[in-house]
Amino acid sequence: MIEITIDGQTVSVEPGTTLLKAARAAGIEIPTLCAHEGLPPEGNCRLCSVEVTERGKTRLAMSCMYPANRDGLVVRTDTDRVRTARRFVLQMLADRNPKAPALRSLCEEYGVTPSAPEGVEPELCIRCGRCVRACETNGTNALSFAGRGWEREVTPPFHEASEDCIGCLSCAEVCPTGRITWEEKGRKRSIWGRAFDMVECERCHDRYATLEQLRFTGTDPETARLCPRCRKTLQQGRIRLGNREL
Amino acid sequence: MRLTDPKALDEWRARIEAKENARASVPRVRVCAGTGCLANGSARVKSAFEAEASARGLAVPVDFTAESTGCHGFCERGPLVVIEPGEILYEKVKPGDVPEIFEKTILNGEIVSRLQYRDPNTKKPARTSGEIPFYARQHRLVLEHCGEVNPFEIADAVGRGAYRGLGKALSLEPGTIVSMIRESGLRGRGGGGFPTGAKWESAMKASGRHRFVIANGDEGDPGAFMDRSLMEGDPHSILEGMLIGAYAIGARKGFIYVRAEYPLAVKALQEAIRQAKERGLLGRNILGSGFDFDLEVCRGGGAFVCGESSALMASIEGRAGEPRVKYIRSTERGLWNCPTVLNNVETWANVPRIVLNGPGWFRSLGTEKSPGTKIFSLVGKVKNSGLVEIPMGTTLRTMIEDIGGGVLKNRVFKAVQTGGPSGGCLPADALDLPVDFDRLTDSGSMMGSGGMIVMDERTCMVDLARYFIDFLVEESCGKCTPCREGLKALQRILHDLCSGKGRPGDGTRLREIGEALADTALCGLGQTAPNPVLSVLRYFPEEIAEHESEGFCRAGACRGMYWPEIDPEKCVGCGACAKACGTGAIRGSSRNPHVVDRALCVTCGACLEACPFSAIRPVRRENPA
Amino acid sequence: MEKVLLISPEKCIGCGSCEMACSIGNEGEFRPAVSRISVHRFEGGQNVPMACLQCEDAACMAACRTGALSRNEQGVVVVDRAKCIGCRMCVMACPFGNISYSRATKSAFKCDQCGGDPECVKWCPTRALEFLPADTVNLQRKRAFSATMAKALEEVKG
Amino acid sequence: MTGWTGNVLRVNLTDGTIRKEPLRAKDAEAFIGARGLGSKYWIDDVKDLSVDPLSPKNNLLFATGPLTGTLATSGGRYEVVCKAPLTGTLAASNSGGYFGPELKYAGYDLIIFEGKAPKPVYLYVYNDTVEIRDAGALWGKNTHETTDAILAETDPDAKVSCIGPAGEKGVLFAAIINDKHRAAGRSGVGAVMGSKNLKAVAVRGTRGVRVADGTGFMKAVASAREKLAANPVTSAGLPAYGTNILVNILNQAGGLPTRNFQTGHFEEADAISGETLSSTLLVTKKGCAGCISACGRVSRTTGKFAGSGEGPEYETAWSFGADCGISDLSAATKANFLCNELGIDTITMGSTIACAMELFEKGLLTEAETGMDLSFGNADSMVEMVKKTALREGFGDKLALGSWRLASAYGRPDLSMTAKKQEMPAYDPRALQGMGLEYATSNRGGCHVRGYLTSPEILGLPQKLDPDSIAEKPAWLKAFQDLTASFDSAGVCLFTTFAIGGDELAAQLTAATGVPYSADSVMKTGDRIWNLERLFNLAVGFTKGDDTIPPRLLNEPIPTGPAKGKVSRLPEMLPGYYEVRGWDEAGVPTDAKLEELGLERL
Repeated sequence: MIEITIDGQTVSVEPGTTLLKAARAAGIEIPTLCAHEGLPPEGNCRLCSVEVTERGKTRLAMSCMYPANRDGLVVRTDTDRVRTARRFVLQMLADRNPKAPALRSLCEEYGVTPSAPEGVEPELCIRCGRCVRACETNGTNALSFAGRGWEREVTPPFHEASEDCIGCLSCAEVCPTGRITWEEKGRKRSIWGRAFDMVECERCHDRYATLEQLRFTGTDPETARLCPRCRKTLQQGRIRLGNREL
Repeated sequence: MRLTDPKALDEWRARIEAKENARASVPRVRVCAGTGCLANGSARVKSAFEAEASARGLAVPVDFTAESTGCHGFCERGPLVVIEPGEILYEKVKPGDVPEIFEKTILNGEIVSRLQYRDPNTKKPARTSGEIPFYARQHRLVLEHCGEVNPFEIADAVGRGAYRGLGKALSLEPGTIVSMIRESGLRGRGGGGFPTGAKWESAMKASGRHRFVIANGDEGDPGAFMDRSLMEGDPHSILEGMLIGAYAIGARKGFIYVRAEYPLAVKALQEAIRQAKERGLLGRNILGSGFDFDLEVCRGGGAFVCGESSALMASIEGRAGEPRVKYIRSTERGLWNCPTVLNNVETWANVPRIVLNGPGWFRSLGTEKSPGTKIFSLVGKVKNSGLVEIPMGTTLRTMIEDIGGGVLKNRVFKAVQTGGPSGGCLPADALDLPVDFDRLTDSGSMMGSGGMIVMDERTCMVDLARYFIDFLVEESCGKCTPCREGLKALQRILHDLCSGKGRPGDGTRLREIGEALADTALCGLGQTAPNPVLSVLRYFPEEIAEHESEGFCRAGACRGMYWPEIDPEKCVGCGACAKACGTGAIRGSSRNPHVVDRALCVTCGACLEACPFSAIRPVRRENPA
Repeated sequence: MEKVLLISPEKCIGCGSCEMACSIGNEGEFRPAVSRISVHRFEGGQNVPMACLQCEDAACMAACRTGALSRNEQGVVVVDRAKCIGCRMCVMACPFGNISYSRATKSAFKCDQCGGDPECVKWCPTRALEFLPADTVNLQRKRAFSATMAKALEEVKG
Repeated sequence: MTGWTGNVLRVNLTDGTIRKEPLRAKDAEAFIGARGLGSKYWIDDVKDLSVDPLSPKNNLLFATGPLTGTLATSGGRYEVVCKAPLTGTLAASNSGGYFGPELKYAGYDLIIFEGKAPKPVYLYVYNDTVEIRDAGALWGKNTHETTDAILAETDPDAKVSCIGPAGEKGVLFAAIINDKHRAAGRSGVGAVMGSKNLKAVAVRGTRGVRVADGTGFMKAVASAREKLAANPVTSAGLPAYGTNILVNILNQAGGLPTRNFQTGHFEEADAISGETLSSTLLVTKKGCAGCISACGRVSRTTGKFAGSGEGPEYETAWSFGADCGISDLSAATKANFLCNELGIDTITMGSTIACAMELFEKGLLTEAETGMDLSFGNADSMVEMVKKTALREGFGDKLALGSWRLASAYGRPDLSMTAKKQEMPAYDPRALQGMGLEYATSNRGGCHVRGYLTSPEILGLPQKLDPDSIAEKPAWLKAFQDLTASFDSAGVCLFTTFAIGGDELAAQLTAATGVPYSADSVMKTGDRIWNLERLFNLAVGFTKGDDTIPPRLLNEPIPTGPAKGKVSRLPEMLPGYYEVRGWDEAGVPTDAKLEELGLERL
């Protein structure tokens, strides 16, 4: 364990712990957008900046990625420089995504008003890439960024319905702004321009997963006949039988 | 023939030198095949020499080596041809000139004076390149063999000393080599200026199953071609540097990452690698030393940002060429998370020379904190443009006025932009600034990879900033918010400023966004991206202010933001302006001062450009567009 | 000493106190639908409570790619909500249906034995649920229960 | 709102409209829920109190209480409220199982059915999704078949409340059966459902019930549960033997009505007792949602009465047993199974058969008419008659109107053992004076769960009262009636009152709803509910004269057994009862009383 200082508070952490984790553990809140604890950090939204002083040098660093690996590291999470940086990042994101709910409260907190620049269409995507990373993490790799710079956007390859997508909805679940929408109608679940056939539970007829999801997870066909809820009931039925023998 | 030990290499070199000496008096033609010269038709010139020779049925041993010899660097004047013996330099050679050159120079040793370079100021002809001020004030260390050596023939390179540094290095302890580099004070030529020795030392000490060396040849700055010239002209110097580096830090594998748009460089490097392998200078048990090293050429991802080290490594790893946040140095966890030394190709090319001549020798060049030389690509409104290698510490004035021959059309120098698109603009006040890493950075610009663009009074600094930001908006990968959104925000403001839609406070906004962007962007590209804007704000605040609140462009570059006004005192009535005007807005009789009809003027700026007497100047409009 | 959650279906009267206690303890409301333990009432009066068995070879854990599922020092497989990305692979993987996903909290959820003091056990009126030291006898009971289930599963798969 | 979901589902079966409306918070506080609030809603919505119970104008409510679906002591109850076809009073029939909680989990406190569907339908509720579905194929099916078919059609984990053929055919004491074995049994609520062409209500809910103060609530529950666990009835008697533990107890008290209340002692009582049940037919015990006592009996019969299902409760074992002079527990249990499957009330069914048997033995009915030997003790006929009644076949069609109408048809209404035309259950008012007063004053007619004085008179809970004394009974009864009204309305089981009272209920209600209830306000709320029901009865024409029990009980002393020679002394108790109630001599609430309770005359 090493000792670092965050906002004057001495915090003892495992070497390599990110400053974000260390701060949260110490009860110090740092705003984040692209960070998700289940996904590898990418440090691309730039909101979680903090000031780090190491060997006499102070710099702005992204707390979601900066590892605490030296005793005596001094971190400040609420300096003018940090607030200016966060305001800037929020302003830039809010100008393009003025209606994103995830930004609204942060903007209020930091006193940022979306400036609605001329010719900028309001969007809901802040390009945090959580969806892309979720898809990568799942091993499905059906989503990626296309285009450079301002044109950067999340899309399945070639803007076409992806063969690799399994319709698991992780991307939508991790999206902080609600940009990724999907719908279920009848036997179909649609997302990213692809429609999936839903597998129906033999017992309750709940359309609980896509065929691709079950295939991807290698769910045993026997198990997959039933939705998880009914699987449980079936299993309970088996115990009941077993119990009779007892 | 595989060289099995350093001695064999020396012996081979001795044989080549002997052969070269033997034919030192034999006529020989070298035609530059650098991209600049090729663009000017050097291939046809080469063919013409070949045809002429064959037509003349020269049984006289005229050894044509007009094969590609890499770039001379004086691209402005291509195609360049050097005739040996005598190192006679001809510029702007056309196929039609070839018979005369054969007749006079090759066969009779006479000079064809009309093909000689003449000093634009003194009109004095130069016989050899050494006599041209463009070359005379340079110190060609890294570019030493560029333009002389045949990059496709390893023997040619070895004959000129290639791999001597390697031979020596292999006799030294790796630690000794790292110390030599550290003591030499060599700093990264890619622009960062990070001490190379420290990098090597860190990688050497870092733990990892594998270690890698990488040469960054992903030169992306518009107008820059230092790295390309080096890769195309003297690939073995890069190979040799990497070999030494790999030996020093314990790497067995290296990559040369070459910009996708440089097919010739790729070809030259691949051929160099093939030949080096053949000779036992790459591969297993190099020169019998037990050291194994292999090199691979990677073609770039085609994006400017791929030149950023983490993006470059991602690209080599087969992932999207986007930067990664790196709070752990790549010398500890770089390529595939292994200790990696990534240096620019120019940096690598310095290495063999340092090893060979010692750190003290290297320190004798340049300044204390920035020893050695640096290659610049000098372009813009300068008379002599091309590749320039100078000792660090040379002033901007020397570069621009002496080497560059001053501002084109003898206009007034306004600024020089250094460091590529994310560098900064320095004003006339800064001309006596000695060029080195730290001084450039202190002044709000940077060394970058060595781009240097000279601008005259006709350049609008706001428009210039817009130009670079446009480029950067295109090239930003878009991964991080500040660069993706911030550059676009800068661009919006700059476009407004340059089209008369500036609003009070735009300058402040530019500064705020620029500073925040520099502070928060993910990679070097983004962090330096606002430099063009910030340096203009720093050195040319009045131009920003005029654009912002007066709708006035003093350079007459932004349309609708000035009126061209003809100074009757200066106007001689030559009619050049009227001729240039596309809308017939300039009227006047011969030898009498002309006038501009504002009703017809579309402020295209053609008249300003056309007037040889600087008699037309932009003035404020009452009601800017 | 570690403790084990033991289920004796024959003692269960089907009152669902466990479901209600579990849901208010974990979700702050009485809501059997999100209870980590659930009772199925069969015809003929047989009631079977079931909660995660904390399998030694947990399929859910193996399916999780973000580290959101891990085994704690007590041997209990726990969900780190912050790490869940909603892929539901764990839900697909569990052959017993003992892990679920909540769209509301955007996280998988399952029995974590309330961190060592299971609410269901506290409120079970008939001791059909017990939380007992993992001594030999209790471990044997637990294994026997799991084995019954595993056997039944194998039989069905044939 | 907490405790309450705050939502009411209003379904108009005539035009198929479905509306979700907010619960009226003020009424909810004043009438709590289920029985009280359901009655309040019925009265306010229907307005015309004289409505024909089997007409489309009679509303039918499925009403839960704020504690339904919580961990509160036995909080698994709901109430079906409508105007009762059997009695003309307001019916509020209470049932357990798991349906009530499920309705709360779907997000509703009440479902109000209005009008009549043009063809058989059932309602499927899945949280916000509410559908009126065709029940054409279900019509005619028994409750078990109906339930299974609906589960297959909707969701296997849904909970179903439905009617059997009896409800469809308008048997005046048809029940509504939920979870296959739990009955909202009395007063003929099933007939009302049938009259609306409403076969079933299926509910699946995946939401939650929130409480105002979670910690406080759990504390209140824990402390109430401790009392239940310490009480011999709720912790031992009911779990071990179910309610049927009472057969031998009542028999020993001479209060086990036998052969249509001809006597209070059944010689073969032990054969139908809970003890016998436990050692013979019982498969296992079962609890409703949130219950720790598990008085539910899962049983299996073999032989000619082979079957399986749940029950019998004490009252059922009595009605098909002692009251019919039958000592075959299998027959009584089988009759119970049939009642659940066909959807009829076991008390009225058994008692009506008993009445028919007396008519038969007295020669007023002939075998030609009945189609079978209806002598007391004929188990085969009794079981057969259950089927025929439910399906209204043959003589069963006459039984389908209940004993009062049957006996009246043969000129002997005095042989119908009813109060306000509803059959009295298994406690002889001559042996238990308090129960006599209870039957006479019960707002819904003959009923044992509207103030269960058996508890003090026989079980000695909360204290022992002499069953033969009358002096203290009016006051005790009022307290029991009021307390019961609040327990019913809260959605918890009446049986918990063996161990807990107003304090425990108030503590749970307060923590759940955030409305500060106290023991006093709980009693006052019960009083309010009781008076509301009374006002309804008065408004539809019931008078003091209806507050009575059959003349046999007032005039004929018990001929045998421990209570031999006793008669009910109801007339002596009634004035005192009116007085403690704050009613005038005619049994009409005084203005002062109504003002105190915040009620207005109807």
